Amino acid sequence: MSTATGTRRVTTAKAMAEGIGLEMQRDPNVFVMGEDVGAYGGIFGSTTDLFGEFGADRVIDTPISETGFIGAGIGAAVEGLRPVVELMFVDFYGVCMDQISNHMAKIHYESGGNVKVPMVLMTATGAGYSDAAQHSQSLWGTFAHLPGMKVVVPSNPYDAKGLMISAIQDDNPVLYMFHKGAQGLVWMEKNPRSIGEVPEESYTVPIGKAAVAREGTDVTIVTLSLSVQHSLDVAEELEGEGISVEIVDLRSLVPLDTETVLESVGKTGRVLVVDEDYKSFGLTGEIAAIIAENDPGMLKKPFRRVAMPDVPIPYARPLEYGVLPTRDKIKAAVKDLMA
Amino acid sequence: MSTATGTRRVTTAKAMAEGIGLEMQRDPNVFVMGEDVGAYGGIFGSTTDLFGEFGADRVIDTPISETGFIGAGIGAAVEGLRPVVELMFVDFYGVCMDQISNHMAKIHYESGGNVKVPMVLMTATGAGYSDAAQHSQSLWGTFAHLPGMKVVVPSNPYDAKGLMISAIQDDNPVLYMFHKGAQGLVWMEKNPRSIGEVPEESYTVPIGKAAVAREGTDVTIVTLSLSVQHSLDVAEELEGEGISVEIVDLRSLVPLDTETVLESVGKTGRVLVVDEDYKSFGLTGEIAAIIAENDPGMLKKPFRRVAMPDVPIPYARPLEYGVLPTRDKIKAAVKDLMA
Amino acid sequence: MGELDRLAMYQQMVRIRQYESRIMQEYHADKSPAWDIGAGLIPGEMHLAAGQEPAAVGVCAHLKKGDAITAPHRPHHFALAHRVDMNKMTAEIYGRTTGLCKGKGGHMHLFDPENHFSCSGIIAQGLPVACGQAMAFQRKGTDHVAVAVTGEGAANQGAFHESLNLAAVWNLPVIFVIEDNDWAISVPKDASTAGASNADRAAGYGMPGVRVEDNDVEAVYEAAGAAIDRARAGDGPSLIEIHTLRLFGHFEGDAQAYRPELETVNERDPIPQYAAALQELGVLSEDQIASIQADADAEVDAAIEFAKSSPEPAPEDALLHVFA
Amino acid sequence: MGELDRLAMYQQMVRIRQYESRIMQEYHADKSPAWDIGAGLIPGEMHLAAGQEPAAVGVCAHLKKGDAITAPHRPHHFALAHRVDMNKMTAEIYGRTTGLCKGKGGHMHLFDPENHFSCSGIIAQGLPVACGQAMAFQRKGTDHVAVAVTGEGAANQGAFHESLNLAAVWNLPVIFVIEDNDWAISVPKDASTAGASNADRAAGYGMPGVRVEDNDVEAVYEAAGAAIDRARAGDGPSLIEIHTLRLFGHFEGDAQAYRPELETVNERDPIPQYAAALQELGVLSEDQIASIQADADAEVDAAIEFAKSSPEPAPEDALLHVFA
Ligand SMILES: Cc1ncc(C[n+]2csc(CCOP(=O)(O)OP(=O)(O)O)c2C)c(N)n1
Ligand SMILES: Cc1ncc(C[n+]2csc(CCOP(=O)(O)OP(=O)(O)O)c2C)c(N)n1
Ligand SMILES: [Mg+2]
Ligand SMILES: [Mg+2]
Repeated sequence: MSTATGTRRVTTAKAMAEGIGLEMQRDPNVFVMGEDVGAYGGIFGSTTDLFGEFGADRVIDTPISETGFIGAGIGAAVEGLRPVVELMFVDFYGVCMDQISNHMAKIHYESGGNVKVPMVLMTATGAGYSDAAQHSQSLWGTFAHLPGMKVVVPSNPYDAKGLMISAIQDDNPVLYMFHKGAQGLVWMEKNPRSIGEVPEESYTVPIGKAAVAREGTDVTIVTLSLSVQHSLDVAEELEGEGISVEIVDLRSLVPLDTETVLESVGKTGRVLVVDEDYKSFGLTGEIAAIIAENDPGMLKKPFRRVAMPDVPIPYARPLEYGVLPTRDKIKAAVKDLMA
Repeated sequence: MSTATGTRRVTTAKAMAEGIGLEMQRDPNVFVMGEDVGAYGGIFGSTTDLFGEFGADRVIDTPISETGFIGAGIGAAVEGLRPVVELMFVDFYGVCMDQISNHMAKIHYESGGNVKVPMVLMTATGAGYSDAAQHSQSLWGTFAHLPGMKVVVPSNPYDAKGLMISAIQDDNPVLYMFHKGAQGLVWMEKNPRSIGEVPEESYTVPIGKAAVAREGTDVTIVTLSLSVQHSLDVAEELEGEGISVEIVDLRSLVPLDTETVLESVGKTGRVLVVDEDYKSFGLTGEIAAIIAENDPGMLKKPFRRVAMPDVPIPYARPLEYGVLPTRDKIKAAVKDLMA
Repeated sequence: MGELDRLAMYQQMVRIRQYESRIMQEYHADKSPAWDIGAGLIPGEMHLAAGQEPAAVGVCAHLKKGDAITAPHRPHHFALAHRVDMNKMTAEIYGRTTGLCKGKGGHMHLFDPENHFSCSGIIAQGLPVACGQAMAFQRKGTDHVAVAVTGEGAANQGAFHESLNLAAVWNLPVIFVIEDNDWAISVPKDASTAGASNADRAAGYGMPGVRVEDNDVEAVYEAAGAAIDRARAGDGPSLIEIHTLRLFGHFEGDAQAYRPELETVNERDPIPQYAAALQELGVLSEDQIASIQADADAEVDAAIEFAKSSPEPAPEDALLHVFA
Repeated sequence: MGELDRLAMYQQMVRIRQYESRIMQEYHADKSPAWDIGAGLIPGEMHLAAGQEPAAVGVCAHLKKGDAITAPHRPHHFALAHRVDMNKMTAEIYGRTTGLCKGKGGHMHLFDPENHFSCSGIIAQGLPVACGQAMAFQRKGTDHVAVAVTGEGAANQGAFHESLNLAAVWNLPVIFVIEDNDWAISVPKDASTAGASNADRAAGYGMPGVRVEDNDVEAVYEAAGAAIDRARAGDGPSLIEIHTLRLFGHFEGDAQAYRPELETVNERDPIPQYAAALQELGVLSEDQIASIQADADAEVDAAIEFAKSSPEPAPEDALLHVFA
């Protein structure tokens, strides 16, 4: 077990991989499998350096058979191992969704609590670099809708490491959704917030607790993942214009920290949900429901959302940025709420 | 083309099959495929008598290869045929979701509008007869969240036939989700509303238009599918207790008729969403968002939802009815809204 | 194969048959006059494996405690042959708190971690899970094996291909068992399956594939023994396709109007055939037949009694066990 | 095969190679110094097929107008060999309104209904779609065929199995073409594929399976001709696995550190080899080599020019074309 202390600035990708590595050191039952997680280090860097440290026996490249190897992860977990399995892009869920939603997520319940499935399924999400309709989705709303799996969505290096360690230690299946654009990859445009201070030692970030990423009094932005970074940028800009924005970084969708959301909305009375997932029938609606169930009178202004409109994600940059929840759109929506 | 007129009382299943049959008569490009749609007539009766009328060439039993035959449906549609494909239970979506969400739903958009996919994917939904976690889901929220396919969910025989004909005539992929418990099957407990008057001739019910299934002034129930039948029962009971319930039967989720919802809520100021799909991150939230975006002040009382709690669906009857949106739960929620 | 092995296999087949027959009776008992799938002491879909006993019994005869099975929607015969407790299993089918899964799973979702038994209502999806169990056995350095069972219809599902390939590439101790009962609900094998036999498909993965042509428990026993020994020895996966018989409908309530060979079904029943063979061999007497049947009757009756007298869960228990 | 066929195939290979090489240049041109995948005139992932020309050219030489192809994430060579308009395709890759898909699809989602060409970024999922196109051709009574292309890595995906089985059961006019370039991103074939060759897997579906061992356009031509004739004659599907070569990285930006045989890659380039063979045969002169290259250069330059000078879509156009 690592006993090192101190922090350094690392990327989100590196922080994730470090979290996995620390758990692999601690527990011999932890292993990693997925496509190109070995020598390649994960297409989005989520397993950087693990192959070198732990070898091919614990960092396993798989055939392109997502149903096969996610199912194998479930079987291994049922037998007491603790697999960390990567689905390269969340967009590929459709070739293996039965294993995820009918097996990984349901076995514990179906067994009346007698069988545990301590497994992490990590997957890359998000758009912004013209990867088009089949490689750019967020889809966390899809998974959060389905019972039986925890869903975490970190926005920065510190949370990425701490949530990964929590996820591996959790006795439940945890879907860990990271944003390609927040990984801090050298080959992708990045927000400086994708590199941050991260302790060297092991620590956990609790699953099910949102973070107030920034305090403010006028408007609450409820958001997650890369949109937290954008929202923080916008909040800094708007501070100069005299608008005080509070930002709730949900971090977990299942369980959802409704308390933190309601507390913030109670304070500001104005709420904007920023979501890179599709707008309808997803996260943005759920936040609206939580508020309206509690007390619609909390809202001084109509509820607002800046989300991916209900269109497949287009390829060409002007089209893609036409639908993405950009800083400009977030800013305009906040100003509108203050008008 | 049928020129018969007059109505008779038929089951929802029969009405669906009739809709398909009329379109098959009209257009030789229409054909049906799926598991046990032939001699068996569809496990839930959706293709009753079609095999006898049209033969094995137009009513095709497939291997248990949902990715294979749904993909084949897409390919056939792209080449100008109009397949009606059955996915036996919606719960099996996970073995073929890539074809549905990444291909069927996206090809038209990805092609810049140059390729059309005029296909109907029909599938059985719903619980209530102890079929447990993998055969009882509704999941319409999952599909409505994903762009590119229309989603229709009839609640009665008349709409079942008219929406089927509209779906087959539509140039877009349409997901047609019918409730097993609303089919009027002889071997399942049924609400008398699952048998109803249906014209013999061809007619359409527009996709994207909700119906006010019952007018009322005190409370709006927004709902769909079998829950419409339950809600109508409850409304009749509550009439005696002096509570006037309006029921909006959504019928289509994509496109969603927000106007009819807002109009009704504007009138009553009290809203209950009844949904057999999982509660969180789905339909119930979307309705809340639509209202809160429009004007949270429309709500005189906090928003209410009676939905499947976020648990896999249990087997034993007391457990299953413990989570289902039953008449009792609907009634209690309405009374609560009036308290 | 000794006399005792033969008797034990016969006895196990009779026990399973008695179970399936009694469940059939119980299932229908309180669903009339207006037959309602959701009504009665045993609600929901019910897929019985009568006629397929040789497959389960011939395979499981080689399994020891700690070996795993993933079964499909038609699971009872493999469960019983693999030591799953009959009382707890029955209580689960009756939806009682004493059931294997406290009434949450039901007949298609029986989980017995003690015996590493599970099943699933989604066809072919137990195959990848068995690969993972085998992976765990391999990583732990044991000689345990995992058996993945599926129907011939289900063998046309993508998961079949992915699992066979994965098992072969990783040399996993898995035995893929295909029960070919000629039918997938109403669709006959030749309308759904290209190629003569799934056993032939094994070659494409460099894996031994055997087809057991007749529904004979001893032939299954031989084929399974070789495959299981191979897996235990670290020599990797195998596939066995067993030509068997669906004696009842696909599920209870299935009128089987689509089934031309329905009339001959009883003649093909493997249990009287095996009894006759054992009598011929002088291994089984009429008295033994009667006493084996009587034991089976008593055991099954007791299990049903246990189930019926067990408490039903409370509605609010539905909210438990979502997360550990 | 006549002289003209050979020259046409050579010419087509050179044309494709020039295309892939120029796209590579263009792709990288404006991504430096801080290399950013989303930046530049051509953003996003870019999978080039240099080295794999023999597969596309040998197969497509037999296709006629109205035949269909579903290609995977690495589609350019099949698109160009199957008459997809180079200008419109290039404009699509540049994300312009004049593109095949008005800029909505991009390099992995090229749709050309006129030529029944499509591709998809989800591996192996074009196979079922090709089956459906073949089904339509069959139902309409034409002799058209559908070609489904996939990599050797993708052949371990469930959709492969379902599609082969479906095509065989329904006797569909489909040709499954597997480009075995030894690698699936960083994973070599032997770490992912059980069995010697995907061609052997065809037997499990009662379907002819052929492996073309060397990356030779004429060998591909022969194998494809037989399979396509068979399909047109109504005799059903076939599978062809072609051992080919990934000359570049998996996608642009791939440093290929995992690749031990990287050094020998250029020696294995099929185009100089074919040129030499044709020169040997006396079919191709140095002058012809130069003029074929010059034509290719000109055509590709013109396509790039067309793309670059075409308008970009307006952001609000993103909301169009969700529904017909
Ligand atoms: C993925 C999936 N598709 C369809 C079904 C519905 N279904 C249940 S059993 C069955 C037939 C299975 O046939 P086979 O595999 O031969 O097993 P048998 O019933 O004959 O034992 C079907 C189609 C399912 N459960 N899962
Ligand atoms: C279902 C699915 N899983 C994974 C991927 C990611 N992916 C894209 S290409 C590729 C490798 C494909 O290898 P192969 O089929 O051999 O084709 P090649 O790239 O060598 O041409 C992978 C894993 C994908 N696109 N779709
Ligand atoms: Mg069968
Ligand atoms: Mg390859």
